[in-house]
Amino acid sequence: MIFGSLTFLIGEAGRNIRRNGLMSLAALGTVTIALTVLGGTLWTTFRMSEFARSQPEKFNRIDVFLPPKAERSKAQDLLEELHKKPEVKEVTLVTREEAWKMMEENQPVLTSALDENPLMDKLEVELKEASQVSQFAQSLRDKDEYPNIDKVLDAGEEVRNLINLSRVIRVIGGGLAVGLFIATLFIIHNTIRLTVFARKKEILIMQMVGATPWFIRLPLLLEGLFHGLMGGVIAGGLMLFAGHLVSQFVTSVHSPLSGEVPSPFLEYSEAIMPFAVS
Amino acid sequence: MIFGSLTFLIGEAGRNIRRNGLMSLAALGTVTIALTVLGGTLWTTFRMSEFARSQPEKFNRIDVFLPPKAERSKAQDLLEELHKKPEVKEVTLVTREEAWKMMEENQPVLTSALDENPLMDKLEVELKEASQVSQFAQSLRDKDEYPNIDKVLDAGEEVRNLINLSRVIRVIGGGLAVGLFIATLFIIHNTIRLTVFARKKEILIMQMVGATPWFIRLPLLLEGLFHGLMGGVIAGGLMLFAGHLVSQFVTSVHSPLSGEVPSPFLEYSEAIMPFAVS
Amino acid sequence: MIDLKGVGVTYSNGWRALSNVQLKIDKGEFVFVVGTTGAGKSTLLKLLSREETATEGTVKVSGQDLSSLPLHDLPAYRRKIGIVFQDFGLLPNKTVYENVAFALQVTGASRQTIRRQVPYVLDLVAMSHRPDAFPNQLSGGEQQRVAIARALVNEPFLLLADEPTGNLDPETSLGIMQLLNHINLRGTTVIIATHDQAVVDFLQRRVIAFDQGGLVRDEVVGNYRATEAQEETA
Amino acid sequence: MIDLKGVGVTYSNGWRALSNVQLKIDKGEFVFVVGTTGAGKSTLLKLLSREETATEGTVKVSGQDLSSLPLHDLPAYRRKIGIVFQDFGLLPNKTVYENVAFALQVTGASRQTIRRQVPYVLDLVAMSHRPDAFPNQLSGGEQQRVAIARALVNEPFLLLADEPTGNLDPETSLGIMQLLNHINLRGTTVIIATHDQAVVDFLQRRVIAFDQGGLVRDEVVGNYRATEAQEETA
Ligand SMILES: Nc1ncnc2c1ncn2[C@@H]1O[C@H](COP(=O)(O)OP(=O)(O)OP(=O)(O)O)[C@@H](O)[C@H]1O
Ligand SMILES: Nc1ncnc2c1ncn2[C@@H]1O[C@H](COP(=O)(O)OP(=O)(O)OP(=O)(O)O)[C@@H](O)[C@H]1O
Ligand SMILES: [Mg+2]
Ligand SMILES: [Mg+2]
Repeated sequence: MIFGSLTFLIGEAGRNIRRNGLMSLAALGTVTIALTVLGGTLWTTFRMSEFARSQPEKFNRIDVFLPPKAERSKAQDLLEELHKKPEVKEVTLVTREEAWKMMEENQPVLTSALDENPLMDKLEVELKEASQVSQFAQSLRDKDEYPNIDKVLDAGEEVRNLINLSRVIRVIGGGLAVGLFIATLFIIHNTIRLTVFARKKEILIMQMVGATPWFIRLPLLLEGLFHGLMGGVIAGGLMLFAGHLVSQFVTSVHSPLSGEVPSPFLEYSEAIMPFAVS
Repeated sequence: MIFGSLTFLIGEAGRNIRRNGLMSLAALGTVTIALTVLGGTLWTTFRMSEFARSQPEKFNRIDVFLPPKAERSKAQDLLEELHKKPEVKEVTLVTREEAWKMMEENQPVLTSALDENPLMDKLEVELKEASQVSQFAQSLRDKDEYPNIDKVLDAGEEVRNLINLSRVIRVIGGGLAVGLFIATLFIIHNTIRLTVFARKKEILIMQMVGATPWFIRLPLLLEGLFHGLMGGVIAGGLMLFAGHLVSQFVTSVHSPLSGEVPSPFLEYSEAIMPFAVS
Repeated sequence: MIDLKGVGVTYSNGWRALSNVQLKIDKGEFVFVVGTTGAGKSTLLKLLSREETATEGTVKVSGQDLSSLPLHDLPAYRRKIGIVFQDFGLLPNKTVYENVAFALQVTGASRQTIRRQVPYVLDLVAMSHRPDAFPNQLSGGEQQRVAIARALVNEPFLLLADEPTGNLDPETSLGIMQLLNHINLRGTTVIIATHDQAVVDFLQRRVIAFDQGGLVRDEVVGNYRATEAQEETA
Repeated sequence: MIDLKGVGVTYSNGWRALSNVQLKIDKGEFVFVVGTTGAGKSTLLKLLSREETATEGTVKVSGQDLSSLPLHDLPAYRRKIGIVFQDFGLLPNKTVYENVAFALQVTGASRQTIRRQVPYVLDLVAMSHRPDAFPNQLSGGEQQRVAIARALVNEPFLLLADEPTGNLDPETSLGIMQLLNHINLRGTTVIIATHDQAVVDFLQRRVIAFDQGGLVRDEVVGNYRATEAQEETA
């Protein structure tokens, strides 16, 4: 009996949707749009915060500087020594000449302010675990054990900066998402309310015929649910499409910068970051 | 007669709003929320692009470097000479020691890689017109006239970068705004449609009594307009409030960076930019 | 004034509500339309108010073929006729006064006209005591009388009334019918679909009868039921 | 079974629709409620269906005081009574069949019950030929008959009918009234508000008359109009 009622009530929702074609369409449209906007924002925020949070993992590196004008062979020896350490994943030598060239490219203002190359040879040490960075860097600072090491820099500062950035993005983006979430709930709620208003008289008749509140409400809820789900699916499709467009646009504008990471946001953020130095 | 009809139709809109209290409220709520989201996005995009566009104006400056280890008096003489030029608004001397201190603060990675201060004394020349920068910089490069000048740097590169940033922001933000604008139109349109559906029978009766389409439509339009205007006003209030909150939040997180420019976005962007060097 | 030639109406679901109706009604006539339920009375009135259009034949009112009436002339046409709907058709968000006034507002009538006419017609149907009530605050009979008042208020040249006394007691019914009769005597053409035998028999005016979509009887002075003589010829 | 003591109804706008009504109706009775329009007939029926509540006095049905009936028991109560509304009250988005079936669906009836009962009652009111029509595709009289079918379908112990033949021709009216009479003879209590003098006079059942909110006449076997003797005593 209850099962019979349930199938009837589900059928009711279906009939309502079909027989109120245009009204259903209007409600569906509103829900779709609202969900698309919400989803788009959530996704962007997620990607941004994801990106910022993933960055520290790249900072499992330590820069080890050799004394100025040190011979190249010493750098080579040190490289091999460090390579044997169990904590170390990889070591790369960046010679002072290479470093200067990169600096000339990235910071022309600065290099033109220098009349000769003041840089030192550098070993980029990549550890297996980002958590070991501080401790390992400290051990390298022992002058007795490593006489050929002039300065050791771990990524402490950058990590803190990036975590800070991630925090800003998450709080602002999160606030935005919460605001939009409330807005979306509100809009969907209002939309359902409007479709209910349009049936005020019908609901009164049903009550007079002895329908329980749930008997009246369930088809309306199912209808709303259907609009919500359909809206969500269409919204998802729209977002994928929009994401694709944005990705294409960003790639076309900044192709040299967007090689590695395929997500639109990453490309966007990478495109901006080099300019941010001022 | 037509005037009488008009006042009647305006009155109709008012009566409709009063007598459909809850329905009006639902419609008003939806329109308000939609407009708030749209307005917030438009405003943020506007501020961002505004900021990016306003930056080049700050680049009416030329950096003039003296030869390495040049005497301080020569810098002083040059400063006075340049100050007399009609194009010049102001000249400031940045000594190599000051520059080093700033660099130590901003780029610790770099300064620790240097074993001594390789920088030169610098004159920051501010011109009256940003458009004169290139030409004036060129004139300073004349070795015969200015033997004490080693290098001249105008802001060409930075300007281009910032214009590029502004373009990215405007295109993406503009795309977002256009999307949201369409979404808002769509939602408002649907909301009006739903309120019309709720009155399908009334509209039929009006037609049968001989009301012209405009006689039926105008009060509905006015009602929509009222919802739109009221929604807009409330949305404006909400945005001001939200902007205030964001501004407060950003200030609390990054107080040292947010002294100068009071707008939330500026503070936000400034808070991020230092981290963007990686 | 009204001229139907070979009129048939088939609704979109294929239901044939009228077929081959030939009918002439002169200006100033008073006509009762009778017939069992579903015979096509309301459909006939809907043809004359252009709520429906004939699927066969032509419907002419004042020489104008209604099926070729342009859409933008429809409101003007409807303002000149008065319609009492079988289900009243009052605007639920308007008071009694506003409902009646609305039929004048659409014609662009002046405030003075409205202030003069509305109380006058409400008085005619004995509803002047509750101008501020909303339709859902009225009894069925009261709503029906407001609907009649609205149809009368802009002094139409043609009055179409569909079952105008279905919710009224016999005394009030007769009163309303006599009111319509009176309005007819002042020149308005009146066409009334009704089941009220007593009234039809009392007033002794023209009667046309429908059965299953066909016009089966047309008497210049008639009763609700056919006389035996006619039943034999039918 | 039905017991009204000192009942008065004052609507929220201050209008006094019923005052000091004393009324007892036994199980299985058949009662006509008559009176001029606005006398309070519909209000009486609305009290019994708990669409309105008495502002004075008590309304008891089967010993249950309706004004103290908890809200969540209301649907169950209404399922046991059948109501024919003055304005039909059909669901516009449902077909004839679905409208009638709906009154069974709310009781949780099985599919078999529905498939058996719905065609049966549609046949009783002579509407079985158009089960798939929507209300706006029906004539007034046809809608009225569907409304009656819906009220009958779950075999209520109490049937409230407000003007059930207002849109029907005399023959169909008499047929419907005889149907209701027949249902009454099988045990259902039937209360009908009506203006149909012919039917009331023909059936000779109990008649209660209202005037301006007051019960002015109550005859075990009565006519639409009071006999002269009663008019003298009143
Ligand atoms: N929109 C419609 N679609 C389909 N059929 C319709 C429509 N309107 C009316 N009908 C059918 O046409 C026939 C004639 O309807 P009409 O309303 O003219 O009858 P009527 O003579 O006014 O009856 P009543 O006395 O009951 O009001 C009926 O059988 C009805 O069901
Ligand atoms: N919701 C309401 N608010 C205010 N007044 C109402 C309301 N409903 C009914 N009335 C008034 O109460 C009185 C009795 O109404 P009721 O509907 O009971 O009359 P009735 O006897 O059924 O008349 P009819 O024969 O015309 O249907 C009428 O004057 C009506 O205007
Ligand atoms: Mg009809
Ligand atoms: Mg009534």
